[in-house]
Parts: sequence; C-alpha cells; structure tokens
Amino acid sequence: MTNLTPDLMVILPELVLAGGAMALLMLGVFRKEDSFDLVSSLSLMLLAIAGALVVFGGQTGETAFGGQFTNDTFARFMKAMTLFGSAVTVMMSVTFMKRRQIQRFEYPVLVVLATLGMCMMISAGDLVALYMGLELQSLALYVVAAFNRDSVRSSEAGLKYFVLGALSSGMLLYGASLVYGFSGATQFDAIASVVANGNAGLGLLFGIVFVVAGLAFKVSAVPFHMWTPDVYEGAPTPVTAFFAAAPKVAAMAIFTRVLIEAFPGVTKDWQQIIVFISIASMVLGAFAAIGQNNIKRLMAYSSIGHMGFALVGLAAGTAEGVRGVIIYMAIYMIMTLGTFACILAMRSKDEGQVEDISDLAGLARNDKLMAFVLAMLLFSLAGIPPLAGFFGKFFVFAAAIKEGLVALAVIGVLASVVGAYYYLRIIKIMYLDDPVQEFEQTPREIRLVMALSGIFVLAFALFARPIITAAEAAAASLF
Amino acid sequence: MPTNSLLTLVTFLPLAGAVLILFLLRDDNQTSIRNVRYVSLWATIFTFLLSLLVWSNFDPSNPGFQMVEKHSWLGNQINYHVGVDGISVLFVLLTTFLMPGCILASWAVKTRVKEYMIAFLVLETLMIGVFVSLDLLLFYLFFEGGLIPMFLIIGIWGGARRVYASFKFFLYTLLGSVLMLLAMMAMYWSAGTTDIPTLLAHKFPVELQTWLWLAFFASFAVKMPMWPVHTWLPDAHVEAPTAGSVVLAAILLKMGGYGFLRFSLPMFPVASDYFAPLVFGMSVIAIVYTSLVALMQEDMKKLIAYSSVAHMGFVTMGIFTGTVQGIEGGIFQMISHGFISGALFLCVGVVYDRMHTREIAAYGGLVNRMPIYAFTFMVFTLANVGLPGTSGFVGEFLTLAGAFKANTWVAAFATTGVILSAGYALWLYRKVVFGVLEKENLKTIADMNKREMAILAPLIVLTVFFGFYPAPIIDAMDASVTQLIDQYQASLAALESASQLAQAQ
Amino acid sequence: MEIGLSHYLTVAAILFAIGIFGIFLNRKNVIIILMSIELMLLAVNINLVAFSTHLGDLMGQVFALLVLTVAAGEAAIGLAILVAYHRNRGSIAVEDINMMKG
Amino acid sequence: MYHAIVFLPLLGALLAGFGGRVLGAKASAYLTSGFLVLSAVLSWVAFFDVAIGQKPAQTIDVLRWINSGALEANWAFRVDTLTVVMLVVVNTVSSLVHIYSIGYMSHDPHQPRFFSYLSLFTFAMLMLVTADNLLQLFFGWEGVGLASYLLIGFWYKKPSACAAAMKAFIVNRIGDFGFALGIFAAFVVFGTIGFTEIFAKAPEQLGKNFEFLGMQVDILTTICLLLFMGAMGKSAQFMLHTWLPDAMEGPTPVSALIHAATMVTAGVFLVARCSPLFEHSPTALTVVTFVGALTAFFAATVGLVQNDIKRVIAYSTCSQLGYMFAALGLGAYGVAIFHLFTHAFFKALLFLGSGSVIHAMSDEQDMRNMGGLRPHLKMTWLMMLIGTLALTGFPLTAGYFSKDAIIEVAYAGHNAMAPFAFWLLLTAAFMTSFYSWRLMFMTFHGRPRASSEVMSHVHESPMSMMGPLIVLAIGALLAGALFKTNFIGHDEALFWGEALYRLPTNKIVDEFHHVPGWVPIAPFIAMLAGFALSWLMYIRDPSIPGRLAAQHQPLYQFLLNKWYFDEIYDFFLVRPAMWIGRFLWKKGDGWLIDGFGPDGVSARVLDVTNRIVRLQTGFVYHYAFAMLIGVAALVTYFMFGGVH
Repeated sequence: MTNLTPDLMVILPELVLAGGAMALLMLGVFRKEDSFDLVSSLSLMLLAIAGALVVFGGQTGETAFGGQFTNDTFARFMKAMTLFGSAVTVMMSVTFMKRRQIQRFEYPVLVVLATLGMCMMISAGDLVALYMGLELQSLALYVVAAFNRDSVRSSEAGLKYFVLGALSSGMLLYGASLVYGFSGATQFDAIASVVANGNAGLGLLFGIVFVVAGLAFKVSAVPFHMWTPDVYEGAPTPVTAFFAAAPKVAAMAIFTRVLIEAFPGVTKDWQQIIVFISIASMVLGAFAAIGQNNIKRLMAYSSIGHMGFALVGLAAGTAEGVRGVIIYMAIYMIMTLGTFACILAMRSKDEGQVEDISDLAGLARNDKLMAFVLAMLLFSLAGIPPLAGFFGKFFVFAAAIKEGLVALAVIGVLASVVGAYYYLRIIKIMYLDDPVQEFEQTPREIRLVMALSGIFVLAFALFARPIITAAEAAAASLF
Repeated sequence: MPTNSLLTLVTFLPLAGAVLILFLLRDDNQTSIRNVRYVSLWATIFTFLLSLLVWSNFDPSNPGFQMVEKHSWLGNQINYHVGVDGISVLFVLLTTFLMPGCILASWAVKTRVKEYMIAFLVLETLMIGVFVSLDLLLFYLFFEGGLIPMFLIIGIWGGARRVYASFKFFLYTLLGSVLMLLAMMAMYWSAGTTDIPTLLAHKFPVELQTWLWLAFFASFAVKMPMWPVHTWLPDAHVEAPTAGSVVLAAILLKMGGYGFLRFSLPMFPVASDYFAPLVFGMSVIAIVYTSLVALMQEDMKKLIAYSSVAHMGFVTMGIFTGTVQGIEGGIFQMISHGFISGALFLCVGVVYDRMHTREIAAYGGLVNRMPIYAFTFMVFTLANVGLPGTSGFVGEFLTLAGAFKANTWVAAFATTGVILSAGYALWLYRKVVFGVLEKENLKTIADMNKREMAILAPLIVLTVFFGFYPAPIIDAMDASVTQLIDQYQASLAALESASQLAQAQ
Repeated sequence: MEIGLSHYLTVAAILFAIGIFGIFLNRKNVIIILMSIELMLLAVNINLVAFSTHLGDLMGQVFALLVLTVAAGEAAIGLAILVAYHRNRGSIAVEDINMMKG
Repeated sequence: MYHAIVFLPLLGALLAGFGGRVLGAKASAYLTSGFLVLSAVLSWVAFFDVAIGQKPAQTIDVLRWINSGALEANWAFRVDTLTVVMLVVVNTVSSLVHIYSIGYMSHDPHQPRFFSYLSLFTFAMLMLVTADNLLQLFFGWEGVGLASYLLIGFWYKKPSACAAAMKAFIVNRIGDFGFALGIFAAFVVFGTIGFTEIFAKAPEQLGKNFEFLGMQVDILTTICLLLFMGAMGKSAQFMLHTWLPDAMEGPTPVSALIHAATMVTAGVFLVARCSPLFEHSPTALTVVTFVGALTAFFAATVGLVQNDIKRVIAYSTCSQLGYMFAALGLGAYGVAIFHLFTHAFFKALLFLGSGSVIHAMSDEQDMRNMGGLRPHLKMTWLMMLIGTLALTGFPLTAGYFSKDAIIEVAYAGHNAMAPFAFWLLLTAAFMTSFYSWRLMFMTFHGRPRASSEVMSHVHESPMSMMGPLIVLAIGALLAGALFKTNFIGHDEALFWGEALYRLPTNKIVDEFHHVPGWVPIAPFIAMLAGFALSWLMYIRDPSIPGRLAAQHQPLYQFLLNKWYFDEIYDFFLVRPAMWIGRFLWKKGDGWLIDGFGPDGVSARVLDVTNRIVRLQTGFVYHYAFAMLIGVAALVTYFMFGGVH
C-alpha cells in the first residue's frame, strides 16, 4: 500500500472543492428554510479558499497519481483564473436570482462542482482524467443552463447544450479511443514520446481531429460554435456570464495542454487545424455579431470571435504563442465579467430585466459611470489601445507573426476591424442616442465588479508587467 | 539632469487635468460647469508653458534625441522611452500651443461640457505622446488611442451626419493602422527590440523593407490623408465641432507626416526610394484633384477640408523627395498648416456660432458688419493661398523646390495647385465676406468678441512672423533633418555599391 | 475466418456513424437523440476494449468502465432537462426546439 | 537711408491700417502721404547719388529669411542704378497719387483703409525693386499682386469689382506659375537664387541642356522663358492681359499708380534685372520681342473702339508695355527702362486726368456721354493734352524720346523678330495717336452729350488733385529731354554701370542712333496721320465712326469684344475646371472612391452578415450537422494529402 499523502497534498484544492460542495449540498437539503444566501456565501468562501490554496499553496510537486494529474505553473495559473471567474459570477448572481424568484441553493453548489470539473480538466495529464473532468464540468453546466426551469428559453438552452455537448464529448471520446489505440497510451507524455518522431499515422491524425473537435466545442470555436448563441441567450444572465468566463478559460487551458504536451511531434499537422478553426471563428464572430440586437447573443458571437483570436496564439504552437493565449484569456475573462456586470445592471424600472441593445439608448445621460465603464470595456474588447484588450491581441499576433503565420495575422486584424463596428454600435447607442428609460439602482456587488473591471482595462498598461512575467513562466512550464 | 522627467510631465499633465475634472467636479450646476471650463483651460495653458521649458532646454545643434527618459515597461525589450529631436519637438509645441485655443473656442459648448473637456484633455495627452514616444509599442498606443476621444468628440458633439462621419473616421483609420501594428511586430522579431533609436540604426533586409513600408504607408496615408483614401476627412471635418476640426486638421493629420519622417524614410530607405514615384503620383493627384473639388464646394468646412488634403499633398511630396528643402519644407508646411487650417476652422466656427449654418450661400457681405473678422479671415485665406510673407508660402516653396530637384513633372503639376488654391480660397472669401449684406438674418450679426480675438490673434501673429522669419523653426529641425538625409543617402549608396558589386561578379 | 482488430474498429465506426446520423437525421423525438448518444458512447467503448485487448494494456478497459458510468449520469441529466422542457413547451419534437435562432 | 525708403511706406500702411479708426480719415491720409513724400525725396537723393554720381552697386543685408540647406534667401536691398531708377519712379508717382487721392477720395468712408492699401502696395513694390535674390523679388511680386487685389476690390459692394479683383489675382498667379518654376529651375541649376551668384554662374551653363518635363532643353532659355511667363502675367502681355482692363473697376488713383506707372512695369523690370541671363539666350529674347510687339499691336487695335475712358487708357498701357518688351527683346534694356521711366509720368498723368474728368462728371466713365467739357475743365484739358502729346510722341515730349527710340531699336535690331516688331510697333504708333486723340475729342470737344443736370455739376477739381497733375505734366514734358543722354545716350554705359548687362557683341544702343533718316521720321508721320484721322472722324464728321462700324460689323465686334479673349478663356478654361471639379467631387469621390471604398465595403459586410445569421436556424440537427461537416472536412483534408 503506497503512501497517498503527497498525491493528496497536490490535489488539495480540488479535494476542498469536492468535499465542500457535498457538504453544502447536504446543508442545503437539511436546512428547511430557504438557504440560498448562506450557501452562496459559503460557496464563495469555498472558492476563495481553493483559490488561496492554488495561489499560495506553493509548488507541491509537479504531478500526482503517476502523471494522471499535473500541477505545473500553467495549471495553477489557469486554475486561479477559473476559480476567480466562478467566484465573481456567484457573487454577481445572488441579487439576480432573488429577483427572478429562482434563488435555489443548488445553483452555487452546481457552480462549485463545475469549477471542480474545470480544475480537474486543467490539471489532467491523461486522456481519462481529461474526460472525467470535462464531463464533471459539462454535466453541471447542462443543469445550470436550464436552471430557470419554468422558462421555455432556459430549458431549451439546457436541452440544446446537452444534446450538442453530449455529441461533442462523444466525438472527443472517439478521438481519445483512436489516439489510445494508435499510440498505445493515454498519458500525454507517453503519447508524446510515441509521436515524437513526427510521422503520425492517419489513424492518430483522425484521433487528433476528433479530440480537437470535442475541445473546440467547449471553447465554442467555429464550426463547433452553433450552441453558443442560443445557450447564451436562453440561460439566465448570471449563468451566461459564468459560461462566458470560467469554462472558456478552462477549456482553452486543456486545449493548449493536450496539443502542446501530447502532440508536440506533429505540431505542423494540428497547426493547420487550429489555423482553420481560428480564422473561421474570428471571421464568423465578427460578421455574425453585427446582425444581433440581443446583447447576450451579441456577446456570444463576440466570445466566439475572441476564442478565434486566442487560438491564433495556440496556432503558433510556441512558448510565445502559449504566453499570448494565457494573457489573452486572462484579459478576456475580466472584460467579459465586467461586460456582463453591466448587462446584469440593465434592469429598467418598468419592464424589469432587459436584454436589447436598444435599451441602452442614452445611458450616458442617466448613468455616467456604467456608460463609461461599458464603453471602455467595449473599446477594450475591440482591441483599441491603450486598453487591456489591445495587449491580448498584441501578444497572440506577435507570436503568430514570429512563426510566419502572416496570412492568419492579417485576416485576424481585418476581422478585428469588422468586429470593432458592432462594439462601436453599442457605444453609439449609449452616447449618441437619446434616453428611452431609466435603469433601477444597481446592486453594490455588481457596481463593484464594474468599477474594478473598468479600472483593469484602463490601467492595464501600467501593471501589465507582473501578469506578463507570470504568463511567461506558466507557458514555459508546458515546454 | 533637471529636465529628466519634463517630457513625461508635459505629456500627462492634461490627463491629470481630466482626472481632476472627473473626480472633483461632480455636480452639473452652472458654477461647476464654469470651473470645468477653467480647469481645462488652465491645464492646457500650463502644459503649454511647460512645453516652452522643453523648447528652451532643447539644443538645436544636437541632431539626436534629447531629454530622453527610459523606464522598463513590458518585458525586457519593450520600454517606456520618450524623448524629442528637432522634428518632434516642433509638433509637441504645435500641439500644446493650439490646445488652449481649442478649449477657448469650445466655450460656447453647452451640452455635456464635462465629458467634452475630458475628451479634449485626454486627446491632448495622447497627441503629445505620439510625438515624444521613442518605442514602437508606446507610439502605437498613443497613435491609436487618439481614435477613442476623437470618435466621441465627433459622435457626440458633431453635426447632423455625425454618426456616419465618426464611424467612417474610426474604422477607416483603424483599418489602416492595424496593418502597421503587424509590421511593427515583424520589426520587433527582426530587430529584437521596439526601441526606436535602435531601430533607426538597424538595417532591415531589403525585401522585408518593402512589406514593412507598405504596411506603415497604409496607416499613415489614411491618417495624412492622401488621395484616394482621403474621403473620411471631409465628412469628419464637416461634422466635427469647431475645436474638433481644429485638432483634426492641425494636429491629427500631422501624425501621418511625422510617421513618414520617423519610420518610413529612415527605417526603410530602400523601399522609400523605390516607392517614391508612387507617393509623388498620389501627392500630385491629391493636389490637383482635391483643389478642383474644393472649387465646387458649397460648405465652408468641406472646402477647407479639401484644401487641407491638397496641402498635405505638398507635404508627402516634399518628404519623399529626400532633399533638404523637400523635407524641411514638408515639416514647415505641416507646422504652418497647423496654424492656418486651424485658424480657418476657427473662423468658420465664429460665424457658425452666430448663424448655425456652414452653407457658403447663406453668407455674404460680412465685412459690412464684421471688419475685424473680415481682416482675420483675409489673413488666413491669403496664408492658405501661400502668399509670400505668410508661413504658408515657405513650406510650399521649399517642398516645390525639393520636388523640382527630384522630378520636374511633379513640380510642374504641383505648382498648378498654387493657381487653383488661389481660385477656391478667394472665391470662398468673396462669397462670404465681400458684397452687399442683404440677407435679413445677417443684418444683426456681431463682430468677433474678445474671446475669439484672443484665440485668433496669436495665430495671426505667428502666421505672419514665421512668414517673414521662419528661421526659428528651420534651425530647430535642421540638424536632425540633415542627419536623417545623410543616413538615407548613405544607405541608398550602400545598396547601389552592393548591386554594382553583384554585377561585377 | 479470423475476427481481427480491424473488424471491431469497423463495427465501432459504423455504430458511431449511425449514432451521429441518428442525431441530425431524426426530426421527431428527442428521446431518439438520447439513444443515439448512448450508441455513440457504446461504439467508443467497443473501440477502447478492442484496442485494450489488442495492445494488451488494461487502461482501455478502465476507460471503458468509466465511460459507462458517466454515460449513465449523462442520460439521467438529459432526461431531467427533457422533462423540464416538456413541462414548459408541451412537446419534445426536435423541430419544435427553435425558439432561439439567428 | 534705404531702410527708410522701403519701410516708411510699410509703417504708414500699418499705422493707417490698424490705427485708422483712432487717427481718423484725414490724419491717416496725411500721415501716409507724408511718409511717401519723404521716401520719394530720399529716393531722388539716392538716384543722384548712385545713378548720376556713379556710386558702385552695393547690397544691404536686412534679415535672414529662408535658409534651408543650399537654399539661402535673405531680406536684402540690392542698390544699383536700375534699382534707384525704379525707386524714383515708384516713390514719385506713388507720393503724387497719395496726395491726389486725398482730394479724390475725400467723400469715401473708408479712407484709412484705402491709404493703408496704397502704402502697402508701395512697400511691396519697393521690396520688389530692391530685391537681391529671386525669392525676395517673388515676395514683392506677390505682394503687389495682393495690394492690387485689395485695391481693385476696394469697393467690395460692387460685384464687378470683386470679380475683377479675383481675376487679376488669379491671372497673375498663372504667370507666377511660370515664374515659380523658373526660380526652382534656377535654384536647381545654379544651386542658389541670389542674383549676384546666378549672374556670375550664368556663362557656365551656356548651351548646356537639362531634362525638363521629359524634354532635353537648353537650360538658360528654359529659365528665361519661365521667368518671362511671370513677367507676361504681371505686365499684362498678350494672352495674360485680360485682367488689366477689368482692373479699371478700382478707384482711378489706383489705376494710375498700379496699373499704369508701377506694378505692371514689374515684368519689364524683371527682364531688365535678369539681362545677364537673357543676353545668353537669343531664343528667349526673340520670344520676348515677338510677344512685346504683338501686345503693342493687339492692345492698340482694341483701344481704337473702346468707349470707357479708363479702358482706353488701360489698353494703351498694355500696348506701351508691349513696346518696352520689344525693346528688351532686342537687347536695348536701357531704352526699355527709359520708356518705363517716361511712360510712368505721362500715363499716370492721363489716368489722374481722366480721374479728374470722371470726378467732374460725377462718376461717368463712358465717353459717349461726355464731350464739350473743355470750357468747364480747362486745367484738366491742358493736362490731358500734355499727356496725350507725350503718349503719342509729339516731338520733344517724353514719349518722343523713349517711344521713337524703341521703334528705331526695332529697325536696327538683329534678331529674327526685329522687322516684324518694327512694322507692328509703327502701326501701333499710328493707332496710339488715333485713339488718344479720339479720347481727347470725344471727351473735351464737340457738343456735350451728357444730361444737362450732370453738365451743371461739372466743376474743376480741387488743388490737391491738380497739384500732382501739374508735377506729372512737367515730368511728361521734360523727363525725356533731361535724362535722354543718361538713359540711352552717350553716358548710358556709365549710367547703368553693372546694373544692366549686354554681351560685348550687343551694340544695339550705338546702332539705333545711326538708322536711316526716314526711320526716325516714320513714327512722327504715323502720329500725325492718327491725329488727322481722328480729327476727321470725331470733329469734322462724327457720323463716320457709326457708318464704319456698321459696314465692318464683324471687325468692329471683334475689336469691341477684345478679340473675344474673355469668352475663349471662360469656355476653354473656367467652365471645364468647374465641370471637372464637380465631376471629381460627385463621381470621383462620391461614386467611385466611397462607393467602392468605405460605403461599398460596409454594404457588403452587411450582406455577409445576413447570410451568416441565416445559417443559425435554431434547429439542433442543423447544429449537429455543422459539427459533423467540420469534422468531415478536416478528416478529408488529412486523408487527401493535407499532411506535410
């Protein structure tokens, strides 16, 4: 009987999350009266603790369980971001859920479980672990998508997400099985050592294709993106915010890890795939978003586009590229959270929660701060310097240029120009049009998120240095 | 060195003013609005005074960068690095000098004064930053950042078609500069740094130069703007509020020319030499084409906008001649055009504030009631025509002299612009100012008030002063320009000898 | 004749294909989609087991077992959502699930 | 001293211009006139000092101007005989015109502005004549253009005046186009634009070629012709003359000063100043002769039939300038300048005289409504008579010496155009005499054609107007006789010194003194003939002109409409420019650039958007299908040689 303690020490954050989640579940069940607030705050605490463990836990060993579980700098960086994202979404959800009369304690618990799945996924060092983590996350997400079970849209969103998600994980599995079969291993490093020589058989390539398809679905990259707009629109807004933030980071993390760690030998091959889906995502995201009137749907397309940009970095397949991806995801997550904070604040006095872009008309007159923050966030999403969004794009494109992927870069920046158009459109509506309605007083926590994200995008240039160095270290740990 | 952080101070002082307004003056009552105005006015004035300090510390005989300041910023290659040389210091001063005028000119703005002033102060910081930054990324940050406030200025306080104009302006310029961004990255990987002084010394491979040059050209040509990518300018000018037009014409356009001088010419000499005919062609077309178009305009601002395009044509032509006269003329032309076009837009603003129309047909015979205005407008009209004795002449003359050296066709065609400019400028003046004042609603129009005089008087003085005595400007830039040209010619010669060597073998 | 790896793979591939087609060819009933998904997962399992025996490596079978369990959970959640949807919409016909588009 | 000469007028202009309101009309008028008289006196001093006293030429530096690389142009005065002669002409006439205007403009509300403009003009003109490099010359050149623009448009309420002002400026610009190119060429060839350096280097370039507009052309000829183009514009030579008659919209003193005595002669000055260049280019000289002679003839023909008193004189100015250029072209620079000198006096006299007439006739300018004024305006009549005699070259008047000298030069001249020039100038002399006398007769003799109440107001002008007239009349009578020997006689070489340059082979000045006996007589005969004919037609039988006009309608119309130049230009230049402008604006910018540029692109983007959005049907099976397609695409890509 070998000693498990070191391994357990490595997965301590995950353990905490798992145990805490179950405890909260019981708490919720056994406490008769409504325990939404309590559970939410506790789960918030839980996520905070886990985050603290991840960040300050120190280097507790690279791997555990014989390489099934990796806990390198990359993993810890991404986990920290994921946990942060989940925590913020939980915080933002509380008021909304109450107003919607769907304040059930399962919600925070499910979020915690999903987060747990993401952490597992991020640190997966093996196809099996990857699948388990991914499923744990997905199953939880299916449920929260349909969380407002009395609304057709919400349940339809859940259903669609479920069906397509299942399909995608099916593909992932199939790919995994092929990879396993043709490489004879499920652990990334083992696979890598097999395909190191560079000439992978066609079977293995098929495997890669299917695996990539499965992961691309999670990051909602074209052509596996179709679920995104509908789910974003249908799901309750805080859930959408959650979808847009943490899971994207986690999925992008594992995407990177698989390709870099498991298939370094065949970079040239999967590079072609990534280039293809990245171009497709950037272009489709830019064009389709122009046609949207529902802001959540618009954000869906915008996130598709952003995933495309992040993938540009991955396409480079170098340390710079990965660094770019990490920085991009960090910035993207914070911008998204801020934007959704503003969307959550769109609660008009007469007709309750509103989601149409036109409802923002004349916001600059009624709520200067919100208008300003949202405008800055949108400029940042459009990638206009000196705001944060620009730096994200800068690093990924720089990496691509270095690898000589000029065509990709050119198409990318052109797409970003097209994309700028629909962000500008929102700004125009806020600043140039005349007010139609007033919004209700925004809850404090949401205002806080707004303000912080606003400061982040505005002042990123000043304190970018540490983030970049951290990202550099994280990226280095993959190579 | 005491002047160590002077440039940083100059650059960010307006921003500080903006922050002050943002946090201190929260309520919207009359007094606080007045305070907002005064705070921004003083912020710009102090900035100007500080920049005078820069001017006094500046050593014209030193061709290199001065008052340099360098801190590590992103990573080890990308630094916060600022400094001025003979070329950029002029533009810094131009900016800081014009801004107080712009603020004063906006005294009449009633709606959302706070945001308005903040936008302008931020814009000033970004504009100064463009001219002082000595790091590619930093430069790009400032260069692009300017779009945001300008977009809002046109979009919020603009005229009837402001939405169209602001979008066109924003997307057009963005499209141009993203390509430049990619080129910058390529330079970064090729030279291993984004430090401009280092890059100036770095020799880029010839075939790479071509692509880099084109990418930068895409950005600067739009900014300039050169024919045929000029169409955003008339719209933007017409719709922008007076001060907006002034900043746009007087400073933002100059960034294009500055970019050519800072990047295209010194860093890609071979490509510049190779593409010079293209630039000449576009410049000449711009001069003749837009002058002819200007002849037919019915909107005062549009006419001036088109004339700006024509004048910028002289600048690009001059810069790419690679001769001392051409380049110094180009720079001088940019500076003086800064005064003149700015002043012309202010002149339009004066009557626009009174009559709220820019239709040329709506005016006539203003001299009868507005003698001072008539005089002012006359001075700048003549300066726009390039009459000797005004600063407008010096630039035009030098660029043409340089062009004649390079190519007589170019010079000949460009010189026709001199005739056409007289045509449209005097026509405008005659329609607006001369004649009998018969329009009813003009009967009560008042002459320029103290504030307007205070804005325009300094411009008149400088326009005439530099017309008779341009030495201060030319001397300031001379050393830097000479160095620039020497390096330019040297690298061309190097290439020449290399190719001869190749033929020899 | 000798039944070799390739046969298993072929069967699995066919099953997988049937599963996928089941998802986007049927317009009638979501339940069928659930079944198709199961079919796909089973195809994957056949792959895994076949490979595992062929490679003489247990990992594949472990994987297969895990897949089975997860599949069960997946089905459960799927049905739950389906029920919720039926309560709201009163139908589980696939072509009715298009409130949101564009 | 020279600073004072040049800058006093500027000072006056500034004071009157900016302080006019404070000073008031009278004060500013007297102030500017005072300054002008002062600098006139000083320039006479300079004249005797430099020209008569044969003081060597000198250059006085004033201020740095444009120094960029090799290009160095500073503010400086180049003082030699040519300069001082021009100083004298300019300042004398200008000061007289100032004084005259005090009376003439006494009823005008904008007197300070007027005087400020006048002085400004004088300043610019002085900068022009004292220039020691092409650029300062160009400055003065444009400066006088500006002043004339302002003065022609002085009565800004008159649309015709504004139009004329613009026309003057723009037509001059067309000339300046060539002038500017000339300067650039000179700079590129010689590496400098200072006169001294250029003239020193000119011989080196003799016969050399350079590439200009794709052609290999002779350097000096090109430069000279380009500069001459400028001269043509400023001096209203054939083709670029159209602005001068219209310029008569301005107040009459202005016409006298700018459009008769000084500004229009700037072209002559330019060519004389650049004689060291022109001397080396026979081709250029030939062209100059041709244009000059042609202008002299053409303007005279038009002058025959004009009815506006001022236009008649304007055309005669045009024609006299033609004489001067003809002389220049033949290498007789001194003669040309001499005619410039004398012409300044009698032409100013004529203009101011006609001004006095117009003043008396309460602003009537059409001679058909005049006549029989002699008894009312004896003094004016006398002045006009003197002017006319001088103009027509009546023996011993100023014109007699200078104008007839030119005709003799034309006879003696060597270049190809000389004979042509001789006959044209002779005919022109005849016509000159005809229309001058026609003017006299129609204005002062015969029976009054004006309405009785106008006639009742007719009065002699005040002394402030008559004084200058008298001074000028004296000039018109004696200027020729007094300075003949200096300008064109035996002392001319000494007199001009370095100022004018003639090749050693160029002996024209001696030669024209020894032409066959009939040649000097010829102009005199022509003059008498002209007089006789006009006496016949306007005194003896006033019905003849009408009948002649009726008989030769086409010719008459042709002349009356100034050879249809304005119409031709309007049709071939102005309208097309307008049309092209509109076309480029609407079609070029609007349709082509925007249509296929920003607007077109954004439209396409929207189309694409609509298509893409339609893909998102909302049906699960379509979504699944999309995913499958994606996978299938990638798989096939790898199956068929996508790899490596």
